[in-house]
Order: sequence, then structure tokens, then C-alpha cells
Amino acid sequence: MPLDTSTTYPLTKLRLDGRRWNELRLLQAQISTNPASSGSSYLSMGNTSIMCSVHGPAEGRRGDGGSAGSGHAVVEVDVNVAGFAGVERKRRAGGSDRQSTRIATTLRSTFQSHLHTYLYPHSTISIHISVLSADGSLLAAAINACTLALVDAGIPMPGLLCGCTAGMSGSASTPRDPRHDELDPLLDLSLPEEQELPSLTVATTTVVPVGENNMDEDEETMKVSVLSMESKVHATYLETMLAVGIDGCSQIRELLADVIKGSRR
Amino acid sequence: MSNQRQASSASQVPHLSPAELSYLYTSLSLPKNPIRPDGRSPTQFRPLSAETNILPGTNGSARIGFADGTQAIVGVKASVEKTILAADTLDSRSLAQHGDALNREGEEGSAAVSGQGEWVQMSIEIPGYRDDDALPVFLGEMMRESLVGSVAGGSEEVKEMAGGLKGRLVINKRWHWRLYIDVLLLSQPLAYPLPLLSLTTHLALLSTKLPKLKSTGEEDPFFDDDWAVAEYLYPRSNKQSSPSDAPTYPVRPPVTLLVIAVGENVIFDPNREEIAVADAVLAISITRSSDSENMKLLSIRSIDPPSRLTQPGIPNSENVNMLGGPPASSNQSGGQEEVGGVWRPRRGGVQRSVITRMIKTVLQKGGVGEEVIQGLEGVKVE
Amino acid sequence: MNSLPSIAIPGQRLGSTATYFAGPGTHVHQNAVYASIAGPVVTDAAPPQTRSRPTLRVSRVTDTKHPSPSAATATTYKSKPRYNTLPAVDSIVLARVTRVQKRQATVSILVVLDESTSQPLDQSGAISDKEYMASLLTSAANPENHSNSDDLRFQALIRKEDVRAVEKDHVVMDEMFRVGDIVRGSVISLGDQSFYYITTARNDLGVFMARSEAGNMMFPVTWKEMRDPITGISESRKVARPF
Amino acid sequence: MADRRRINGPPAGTRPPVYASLKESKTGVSERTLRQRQPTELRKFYLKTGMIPTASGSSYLEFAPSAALAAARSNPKSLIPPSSALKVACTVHGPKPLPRSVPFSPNLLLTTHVKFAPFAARKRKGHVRDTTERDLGVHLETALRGAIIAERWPKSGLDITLTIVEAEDDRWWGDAPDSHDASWGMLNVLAGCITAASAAIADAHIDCLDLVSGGVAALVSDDASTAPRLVLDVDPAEHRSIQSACVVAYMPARDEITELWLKGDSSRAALEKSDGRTGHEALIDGAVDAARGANTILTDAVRESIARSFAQV
Repeated sequence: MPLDTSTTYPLTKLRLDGRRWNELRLLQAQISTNPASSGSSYLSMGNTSIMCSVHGPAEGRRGDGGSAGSGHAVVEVDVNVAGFAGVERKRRAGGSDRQSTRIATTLRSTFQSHLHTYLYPHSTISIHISVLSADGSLLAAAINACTLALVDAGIPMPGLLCGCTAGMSGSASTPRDPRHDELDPLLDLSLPEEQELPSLTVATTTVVPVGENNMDEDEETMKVSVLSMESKVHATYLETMLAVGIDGCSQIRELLADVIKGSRR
Repeated sequence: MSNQRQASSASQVPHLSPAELSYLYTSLSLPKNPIRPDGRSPTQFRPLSAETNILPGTNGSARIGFADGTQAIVGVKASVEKTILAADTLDSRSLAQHGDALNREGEEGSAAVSGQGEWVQMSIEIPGYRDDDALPVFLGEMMRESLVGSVAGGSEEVKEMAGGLKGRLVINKRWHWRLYIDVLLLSQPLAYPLPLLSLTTHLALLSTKLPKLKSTGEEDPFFDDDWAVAEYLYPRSNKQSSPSDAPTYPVRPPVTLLVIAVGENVIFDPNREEIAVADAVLAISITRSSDSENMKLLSIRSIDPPSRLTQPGIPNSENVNMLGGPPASSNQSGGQEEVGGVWRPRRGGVQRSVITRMIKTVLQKGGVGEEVIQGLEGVKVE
Repeated sequence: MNSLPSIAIPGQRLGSTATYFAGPGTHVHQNAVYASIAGPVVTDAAPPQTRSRPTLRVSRVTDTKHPSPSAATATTYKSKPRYNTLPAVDSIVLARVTRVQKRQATVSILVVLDESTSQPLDQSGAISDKEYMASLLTSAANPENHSNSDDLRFQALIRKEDVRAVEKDHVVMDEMFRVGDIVRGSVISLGDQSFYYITTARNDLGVFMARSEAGNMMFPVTWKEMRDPITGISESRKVARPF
Repeated sequence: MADRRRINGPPAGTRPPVYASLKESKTGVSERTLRQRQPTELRKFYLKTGMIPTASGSSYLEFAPSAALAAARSNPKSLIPPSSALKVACTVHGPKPLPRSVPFSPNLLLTTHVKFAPFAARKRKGHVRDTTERDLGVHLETALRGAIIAERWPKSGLDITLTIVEAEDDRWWGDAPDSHDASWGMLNVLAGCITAASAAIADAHIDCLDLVSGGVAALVSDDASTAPRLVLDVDPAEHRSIQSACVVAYMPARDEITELWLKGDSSRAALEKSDGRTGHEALIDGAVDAARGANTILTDAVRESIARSFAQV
């Protein structure tokens, strides 16, 4: 049996890559990496690295221009996982495998509602995502990369939409026993952990723009806009996973804010 | 973004008006010193930034970006695969060969098996194109053909490169490496993407490493899992003058250059507008042959110039609303001769003399080919 | 006149531009006229008053008698239909009405008549043309083979204001055309990416073959009316003047 | 998971049977027949246009069987044919109206489809077009678009479909599959396709600058000692190894090349001392001579078809 988290973690309280339960992977990001597009970004969380380029509100294609009442911009997302992204080289038939289409639809519906699209009637915002290497929590990294690229493209949005994954260190299929619960929630899962443990992806945004002064009481203005879970876990653990996930999102939000502030265009 | 583009082999037709096209054509076809829109000399290349080993999960990777934002990332992954002995080699002639090869096993070992072209697999990903469109297939076939075809000269100190790249992939009679080269063009192809893709592939292959083989002879391959001792796909010659400057490679992967001819002038590294008015577009793959110093030609392919698809301008004589003049005589179909300054889509092929001149400027001593290869040799591939 | 080849193949040099104009079917390269399709070479004399050069053309239609090199006027020939012809501006086309809307009628072009005989088909015109056209049109007119051939034919539009020359704005399209009628029109422009624009605003243009409600072939009565010979009911159409 | 409803064949696919007669009789195996033709002698081929009434233009091209093939057909010693002769059928449909989605184009839009019949090559090809067939399609499009005067046919499309009934060999069937595994046969197939397509276009009365014809030349070495020599209209089955080859689409009236594809290492070539040309220049000139030879047959075929259409009217 390869070294997996669920057996070694209870003994050492350290994960495979030596992180504690609530530590994020190293997040590096840059924006406006590609002058040829309206907005672009490169983001890497641990070994998952994603490049995103946004082709800003452009004249909508003839097809949907005619649809009645399209008073707001249409968001188009195109996700492409490179052949060399995974451990095994896998050539998808035209990038239309289940995972990339799932991410594309989730992103499209998320940003369709998140962005102020009513400011750009009859136009299309097209987002192109290339996954350079996939090492777990792909949807969360894609959301963060998209947010950075859209900010770089100058498209107004209520707040930074940041995504993060959270999981449980055991199989978490039996109900939680408050007296001796030995399962810890884990933050920001890598590929081996994601394949083996139950996990969810949560993305939050702030409705009221986060000013300097009201940094402290921004807890209750946090809104969850994306919650996606594809594995089974007992309902009692859900609450802790969500709490850890949302806390992770706010940590990531500070990192992204620094990146945006840091890069004087 | 993925609107279905007319799958012509050249990149999509640029939206330039006939007047702009004719202005560009006259400025590019000035005899002896063409004036290029960005002021470069005919053999000057655009500056590019290159970095290698950017993807930890691959055997070798490289990223090259132009100043105008077109970027390409190439990832090379290798996997061990069983060699299927095709049935028709089992006929009597090679059976006989196989028979006596077995009894004098030690002497020529695996050298008898030469590599196969289809062990190198190349796929090109261009946003907006499906991967079975004409352009990605054409580019993929062009680069794979020159990669696989580059049979290296018999330089003594590099035995395993004797069979070229495909020779290098042989492990023994029953096993070989399969190389997957994935090329990712990140932004819309502003210029014809070929030179960018070929330079990135060149650097990615130079930085590719394969794990060190610990098993010997015909047994199943077993590798040393310490990545630090992995060997380079393209072996480096150890006679390095000083550790600081770039290592020298006896055999390098090929480089494909894009050359266009406008009127009498030969122009290198054209951008999209220049290709739109070109009379002829050639892709020439070259490499430095290991034995003699000059360049070796690997493959030439002519590309369909998009100038044949553009819209013709209408000379004033035929323009009906020019001050109400009566339309010229109705022999409009065959009649229009070449009216100066009015753009007409290019007709016909290209003169043979122009082709030989294009190839000569690439291959001659101190020519553009040598300049590009020297430029690449300067890049330190760690 | 130097020796003009009777049959030309693409790329064959026919003459220099000093002595000839290049007509359809030829192209000019380094002031020499070259053939661009394979076929018989025909020299059309320039109109007498302008002493300009004769026009050289390679005709697509293969003639019955050997084309005499002498400058014959419009040669009469039993012509196979000019295949591969593209509707050009001012060419007369025969088309079948496929759709009638309030502002326009959509037609699919069946045959493009040769421009050289584009003036109204005079009586002496190729009689043989008539039987051939008739056979083609009756087959096109009957409903069952309407659907299959539509995507292979060029589509065209007759706009409301191009239907007739008089009282342009009181045109009611339903009284002008019905689906299935065969119309003779003249192309006025290449139009947009999928439709040519044709007009029937001349006396000799308009509907010249139509079926009545009862389904039998009608004959024209006035320029606005056609009558069904069996039922006697007359229907209103924009009728082309019969010859 | 296996599809229970259907009884599938063996998963790894099957291998064609190897005939027993090959294994025992050492002498029975037909040795490779070397090229009897002079270096500059071209193979004869048959070309006829206008045989498919439903197409606007059509043509059929077939190469004469090589001496070895003719001998093998007369008294077959083994069931495997020593070499193959190219057979190509080409049809042209157009000018057709363009589908609605295509933007307005003032020029004729050319689409070429090249498809190998499943039995055409030594290795069976599936019904889906693979990369080599699509690559040939692009080369053919480049060759033909140079010759067609496109602006005379606004807003219309031209479909050219080529079916390769029998393809050319890449190597002698007896050689090991990886001896010289570049697909040299593709160049001959492309040359045949160019000539056949150009005849079909002329038959469809589409305006062309000239009749384009394809020609192939190669540097071949029959024994490792001598330097490779230049031969025209190469049949890959007749040579031990081919160093480099080149195919050219050539218009004789304007002396222009519309398509050039050169492969392989042409640095060493055995040319006469007086000949100052380098390897690849000699290759390109050789291919042009081969194309000029093919052009004579092309012009006769087009002339015949016009004469034939006279007789019918």
C-alpha cells in the first residue's frame, strides 16, 4: 500500500508533503502575463499551475446577439488541460473530457452571476484556461486564476472571488462523535489526498467591497457563491469542512490582494 | 472563442483592406531594401524570452514568449513501451538474420534494431482550432518529419545518437521509449506560429532527461530512480571550456525557419501582415550537421500564402461611382491587367530562381541558419 | 491573324494583348492572352464603330459545327446548358420560387442564360433551347423534386421594390408570386453571403410558368393574371410577356 | 468493461497470415528487383477525364505496372505483389453555393479531401482520415490554389475529392519495417493526386492559369559504398534506401512552382563534376523535369476530352 494520508496522518499529524492540517500550499501568482489579451494571469498553488487569459467584453457573436433581452454580457469559458499536465500523459479528444467540461460549466455559471455583466449589454466575455500541471484542487485554482485575470482585464466585480478545497483526514463515513473525534479537517488538498479522501470546493466573495477600516467585521458579509462536492461524507462533518474551507478562502483572498496591489501596471 | 475558422492551411485571413495590402506590398517589394512595418532588417528576428524546465511534472519543458504576447509552452514526457516485432520481419530473410544474430549475441547487441518514426508523437494545441484541423495537423507533421528524419552523421564519440533521435529511443530489442511532445500555443496566433513552436520544441528537447538505465542487455528495463543522475535525451559533449558558458551539443534537434518572398526580396521571421502580402511562404528545417561545420537541410515545405484569399481592389477606371464615369467596356472578367497600385490577390506559383535564393540565404556560410543556431547555442539549458 | 488554335487548353498562349482583348475564359499574363479553360476559341469582332481590337474568348459551350475562325456574329448552336456558369450581374436567370414573404420572395436559381443571348429570346433564337428548357423546367416545376436540389443551387432574393417598375410601393407579394412558380429574372447584384439579388421589373421578366390551385399548368392572360385552362379560375401573378 | 452484447474480436487486433511458402524455401523469396529504367526515364501512366457524369468534373489516373509486377502477375511465385502501381480517382463538385455560416468571400473557396481506400496501402487504413491523409489534403490545396483564378467565382465553393484506390509503397515489402521508415510513397501519391486533380478541374471548366502537374525526384543509394544518385519518378520498392526525395507541383507555361515538399538529407549527392548545383537544387530541378513529362500526358488527356465532347453533341 503506498504511503497514504489516512494511515500515516493520525500518527504524525503531518500530511504527505509535510503540511499541518490548516496550511495552504505555496501560492505564487502574476497578472498581465500576456499583453495580447485584455487580461491574463498565471497562478500556481503547489504543483497545480494554471494560465488564464480573458478576451475582454467584445462584440457578441451574431448568433446570440439576436437573443431577446440579452441586456447583459455573456460569459464563455473554455478549459484546456494540457497533455503533459497529469502524471500519465493523457491526450484528451479535443479537451472535451468530463473534468474540463465540469470545470467550464461551473466557472461559466459562477462568473455569469458574479460579474457586473449588466454594464456590457450585447457583448461576450471569453475566458480561456490552460491547465499546465494538475496536482489537485483544480476547480479552486481555476477560480482564483480567473478572478486575477478578470481583475487584470478591468471587469467590475463586487469582490475577489477566491476558491479553496477542504477535506477530512479519514473516510468520515460514520457519524461524528463529539467526545473523541480523531478525524481532522484538511485544507487545500493535493492530488493523492483528493483522490483518496472526501473533499469539497468552496468559493466565497464579499458583497460589500472590503475597505481598509472594516477588515475586522468582514466575517458575516462573506457570501458563498460556489460549493461543489463530488465525494461522499457523513453530514455531521460537513460543517467543519465548510468552516475550514471558508477560512482558507479568506487567507487566499489576502494573498491575491497582495498580488494585485503588488503589480503596479 | 472557438469559432470555427475556415480551415485553410495558412493562419486565418487577416482583415486588411485592399489599400493597406497594396501599400504593404509596395513597401515590402522595394528592390534591395524592403521597408518592414516594424522597421526590422530582412534577416532580423524579433526578440523573444525563453526559459526551460518550468514544469516539474515533465521530462523536459520550455516556454518562449514574443514581446507582442504570443507564447508557447512545450512539455515532453516519455514512457517505456514494448516493441511489437511486426509479422513481416518474421519472413525468412530477417529470420535468418535473427538466427545468426542470436548466436553471436554479445557482439552487435541492440545496434541491429534501428528506431521507428512513430515512437515520437507530436500534438499541437492552438486555441480556436480543433486538433484535427488543417493547421495543427500540418504543423505537427512538419516538425515531426524533420525531428525523426534527422539521421545524425557518424560522429564517433556519441554512439547512441548514431541513429538520430529515433535511434536514441531504443532501449533494447523488446523495449523502447515513446516520446510525447505536446505543444501548447497560449494566445491567438498573431503571426504564423511555426517558428515560435519549433524554437520552443528545440529548447524543450534539449532540456529533456531520461532516467538512467540500470538493467543491461535484453532483460526488462530497470531504471535508477535518482533524478539527479538522469541522462539528457540529447547527450552533451563533456569538452566544455568553462562551466559558466552554455554546454555544447554534438547533435542538436532541428530548427524550422519561416521565409517569405515578396517581389524580389527574401524576408525572415515575418509577422502576420507581412505574410498576408507574401508571394511565397517556405518553411525550411535545418540542423547543424555534426561532422561538417555547415548547415544541413532536413525538409522544405511550401505553405499556401493567404494573399490568394484576399479581396481584390477595384481600379478607378472600373469604379462605377467615380464621378459618374461610364463603366468601362464590359470585358471585365478577362480584361483587367495589372493596374499599378491596385491590390490583386496573388496568382500563380513562385519562380524557381526565387526558391533557390531563399534556400541559399538560409544554408550559406554565415547565413541566417547559422545565426539562429548560434543564438540558440547561447541559451543556457540547465 | 496569326494561327489561332481552334481548341485551347488552359495555359495555352492565344495572342498578344496588342492584337486582342481578353474575353471570358481567358486571362492576361505579361501582356499576352492565355486561355484559362479548355474549349473552342471564338473571336468576336469589335462593334464596327469603335475600331478597337476584336475580343478573344474561349466558350464553355461545345458547338455543333466547328467554330469558324472567321468572326461569326452570335453563332447559333444547339447548346447543352452552360454548365458551371455562375450568375453574374445583368445575366438572365430562370429560378423557382421557394418562399414568399411580406417583403421579399426567396428563389433558387435553376439555369443561367448565356449573356450573349441575354436580349429577349427572339424568335430566331435557339428554338432547340426552348425544348431543352421546357423539359428541365417541367421536371423542376413538379413538386416532388423540389426539396432535394435546393442546397445545390444558388439562392436569390426578389425584394418587394424590385418586383415591378410601376407603383413599387403598392406591391402585395402574394399577388405576385406563389411557391413553385418558375420566374425569369435579371441579376442586379452579388448580394450578401448567401443570396443574390434579382429583379423582375421588366415586361419580359416575371412568372412564365405556374400551377394553379387545382394543380394544372396555367397560361398567361394579362400582365397581372394567369388562368387555369380546366377550371377556368384565374389567379394573379406578375406575368412575363410571352413571345 | 467489455461490451457484453457484442462479441468483440481479439482486443490486440490480428496480424495478416504469413504464408508457409515464404518460410522454408530460401530461394523462393523474390529478391528485390532493382530499377531497370534509366535515371531520367519516367513511368508511363493512363489518364482519362469526364467519366463520372454526376460530378462537374472527374478524372482517373493509373500508373503502368512495373516490370517486376507485370512478371509477378503473369506467373505468380508468391501471393505478395513485389511492387504496387498508383491508382487515383478524382471528382470535382462546384461551383457550389456556400453554407450560410461561411462569411462572404469574394474568391472561390477550395476544399480538398484525400482518402485512401482501406485496401490501398500495405497496412490497412481505417475509414476515419488519419494525419497523413489530412496532410496530403493540405499539400494538394496549396498546389491547386496557386493555379485556380479564384476571383472569377465569388461566393462559391469547390469540393475536390480524391480516392486513392492503390497507393505507392514506402519501401520494398521484404525490408524490415524500420529500415528507412520515412513514408516516401506519400510523395508519389501526392504527385499523382496533383495531376489527376488538375485534369478534373480542367474538365469542370474552372478557370485555371495553367495545367499543374506533379513530379518526384529522389537521391537513392543502392549499395552503401557509392554516394546517392539522382533518379526521376522514383519507385521506393526498387531501391535499398532513399536518402532524400522531393515532390513539386509545376506550371510549365509560367515556369512557376506552386507547391514544394522536400524530405531527407540531400547534402551528399553524386553529380557530375561540371554540375555546380548542390544536392537539393539538383533534386528540385529533377522533380520539375518529371513534372514537365507528366504535363505532356495531361495536355493530351484534356485535348481528348474536348474532342470527345465534340463528338457527342
